[in-house]
Amino acid sequence: MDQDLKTELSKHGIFATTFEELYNWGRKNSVWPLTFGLACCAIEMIATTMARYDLARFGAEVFRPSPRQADLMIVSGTVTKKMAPQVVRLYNQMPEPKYVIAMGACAISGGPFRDGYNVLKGIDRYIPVDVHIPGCPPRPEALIHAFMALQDKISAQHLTGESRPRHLKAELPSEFPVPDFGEHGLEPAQNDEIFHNPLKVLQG
Amino acid sequence: MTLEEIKTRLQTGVPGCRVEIVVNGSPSAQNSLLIDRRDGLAAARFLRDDIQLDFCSNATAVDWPDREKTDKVKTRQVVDGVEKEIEQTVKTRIPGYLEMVYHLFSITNREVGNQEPVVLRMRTGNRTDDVTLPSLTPVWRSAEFQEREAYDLFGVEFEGHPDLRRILMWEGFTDHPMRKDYVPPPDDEREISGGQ
Amino acid sequence: MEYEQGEIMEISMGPQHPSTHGVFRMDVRLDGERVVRLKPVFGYLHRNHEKLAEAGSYLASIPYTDRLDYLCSMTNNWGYALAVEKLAGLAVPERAEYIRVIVAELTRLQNHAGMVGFLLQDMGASGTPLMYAFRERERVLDLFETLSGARMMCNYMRFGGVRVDCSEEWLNQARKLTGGFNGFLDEFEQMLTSNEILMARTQGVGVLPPELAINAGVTGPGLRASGVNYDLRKVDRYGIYDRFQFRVPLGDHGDVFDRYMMRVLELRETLKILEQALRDIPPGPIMDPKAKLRGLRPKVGEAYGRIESPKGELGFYLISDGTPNPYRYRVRPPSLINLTVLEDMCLGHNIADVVVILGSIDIVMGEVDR
Amino acid sequence: MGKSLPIAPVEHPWATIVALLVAAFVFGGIPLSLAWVWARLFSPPKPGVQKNAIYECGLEAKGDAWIQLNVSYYLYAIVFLIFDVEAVFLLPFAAAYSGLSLGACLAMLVFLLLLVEGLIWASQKGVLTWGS
Repeated sequence: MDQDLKTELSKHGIFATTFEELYNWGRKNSVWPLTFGLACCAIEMIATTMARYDLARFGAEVFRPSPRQADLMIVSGTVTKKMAPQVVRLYNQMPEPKYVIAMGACAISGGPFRDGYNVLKGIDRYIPVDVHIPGCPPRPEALIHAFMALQDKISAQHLTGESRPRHLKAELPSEFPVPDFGEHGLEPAQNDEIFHNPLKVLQG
Repeated sequence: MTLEEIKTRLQTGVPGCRVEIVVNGSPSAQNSLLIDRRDGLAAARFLRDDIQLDFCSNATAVDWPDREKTDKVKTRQVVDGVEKEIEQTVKTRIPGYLEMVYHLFSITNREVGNQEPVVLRMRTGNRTDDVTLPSLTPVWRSAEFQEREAYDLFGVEFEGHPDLRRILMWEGFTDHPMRKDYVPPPDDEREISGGQ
Repeated sequence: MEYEQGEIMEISMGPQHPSTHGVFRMDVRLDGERVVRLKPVFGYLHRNHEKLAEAGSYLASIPYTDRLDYLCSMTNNWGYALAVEKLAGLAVPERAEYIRVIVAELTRLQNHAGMVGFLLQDMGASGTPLMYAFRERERVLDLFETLSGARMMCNYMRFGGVRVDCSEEWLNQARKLTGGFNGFLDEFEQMLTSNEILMARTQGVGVLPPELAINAGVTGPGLRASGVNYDLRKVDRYGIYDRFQFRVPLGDHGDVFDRYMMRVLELRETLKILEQALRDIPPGPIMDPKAKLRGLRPKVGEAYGRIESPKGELGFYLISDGTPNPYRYRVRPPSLINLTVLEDMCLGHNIADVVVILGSIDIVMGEVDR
Repeated sequence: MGKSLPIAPVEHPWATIVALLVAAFVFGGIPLSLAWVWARLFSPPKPGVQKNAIYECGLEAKGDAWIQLNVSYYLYAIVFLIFDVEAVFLLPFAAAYSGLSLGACLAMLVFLLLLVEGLIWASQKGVLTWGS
């Protein structure tokens, strides 16, 4: 659908859209997050939903406590090794299509607590992450920017063809193996299908 | 009421109680009472009831691994007929132990443990097999979670603790991570991030 | 209390639960709706703060103390700075002491307001009181941001003083805020305190007797709600709190309503302290000149310093062995020790009251699990 | 009389109600069926063991929710049910109250008094006090 035809028509008050755009427009403006606060970033997430920063402008102020009714998991805070199996199980229990925002340095890579013995070095070891927000804690504006980035990502999705999103492809898994508690750490230490350690990749 | 007074009252109140005062080098001058672990519980009950230290604010463990103390010793020795003074470095190995430190305050009686804590210390035999200490939870319930944390992170066994389980790490975890000689698992991030 | 033959249901108000103020888990056994047994489970946010502090220098641990009780970063800094000043024997100039009192009491303002908002949220008033509370909290966070550069993680205090001096214009903003806060409090109290639903849900719920409170080491508003007069600002008189006239509110039933009233009355006392401190803050240096920051090597020894943080008695126990890294770094977490009596308060109540009782204790998981 | 006046045929009195009913069902049914068609056409179902497991705050659910609860819950529910249904019966009585004869009032009073007597018996039995 070429853009200038569309703008031309809209000058005359005719609104033309494709079915795909309508579908994505509907989904991106009603992303329901899961009430899932881990640490300090959770307080910034709550501050974002409050009157001053008002996440409701993006249709995301409905925080659903149960994963059955949520389609976005904001991992806000340090994911410890004791909490990692619960995070992955919650992600598995969310219906497709589901997205993950890794909020804060701790969720991305362990952050300031990286060398802790009970700290998971980033949640992308076990579940795929859609948007990363750096910061410790990221400001409410940064979280709103993450929502806008997620909405751009959703509106760029195609319904058919090879570049379909994960939830429309039957062969891609909707569940990821839940790590279990070992003697000294989590077993397995990470999920190798979806986690490619950037530093190891560099070292070849 | 100074620490010496408390010590003397403790020795009279709890017969045969082995107490000594450990001097604290820092300007805070918070010296502490080192009590032998065999009569730790009796001393604690006496401190709470008689000296009215009814608020155990902080209970924590400290890990003292084995240490080598090298000190110069001047000895007189006969070296090929001539008596000379030779300086020798003597390496004495001090066996390590785990230590529990309790900071006691008093809420009801303001002239003891009012602004400065009365510090009570107990030491285990060594760091491997003889690591049991009397739990002071029956005396002060505030020590319950803190002693569980000492058990979890340092490996100090407490007899008489109502519910001795790991509090912070998961049940299947076998190490005691806060000890000085804890080696974390070969988590590949550690070498890359240059952790210790 | 004998139980009819109804079976016991075991549920876990687990790590991800809207009522648990973070990743805190309670294994609850219920006979119908009545709580029969309640075992708290911790460790889901154990970030090894003490192990990392032993690996870093004294100065490097100050940003980590912000993340202990991540609602009150200034009072955490002050607790740690006080302990190190005791360990190393440092003095703090006049103006720095005043600034410390001002920012600590501002922290108490936004913490207690937040606590009341979250308590009402636990009671079911989802959103509205929290919106009011966070509106005031945002004003205090603006002050912190202009002063220290960060909203929540201020990293502001140093051993022997504070990092940045506050300008006269900042002090005027603080005066304006404390002036307006009384209006917010009247509005809040007029909406809440005489509300019969709040009274019905909180009076007589989760009673904590004073002797059990003292023996179990409960500190802060929870202890004073049971009628025990123990406020470190009056007992230890650390900093310059002996120069200010303020009263310590005491409750007499020790139930959830008293703990709620403690926060509201303490807010009023905090405003009095702020007015006096903002009125007579002297000019002068803000750092003790001979305090070394980066290469601080305290003498071999130990020190235990404690302050009255909004949650209770926050203590830091430091052992130094002469090297720049602390040998042992221990945080006395008021939130964790206040939870010792959670089961005693919840037995016999309904499952909905457990949520309110936990909200009245006001825990923050960063401090509970460290 | 010649041609009668072109008055609208008297349609069946229930017609409007039926039309509204059909419209309601259609209005509700279209999005649901569209969603069902959409699900079959585009988004493949991905059931899984973990996904369908019982949600218990992120943990594995242990124990069973189907247990024998305390009996006072059951008694409470039954007593409520009786008096709730009684209220429903009173509604038509209240609606037609002005046009009723004495006999109808007496009949309804008998019904009411029977139930009030039942309520008194229940409270004396102690069913209404909780957990006794």
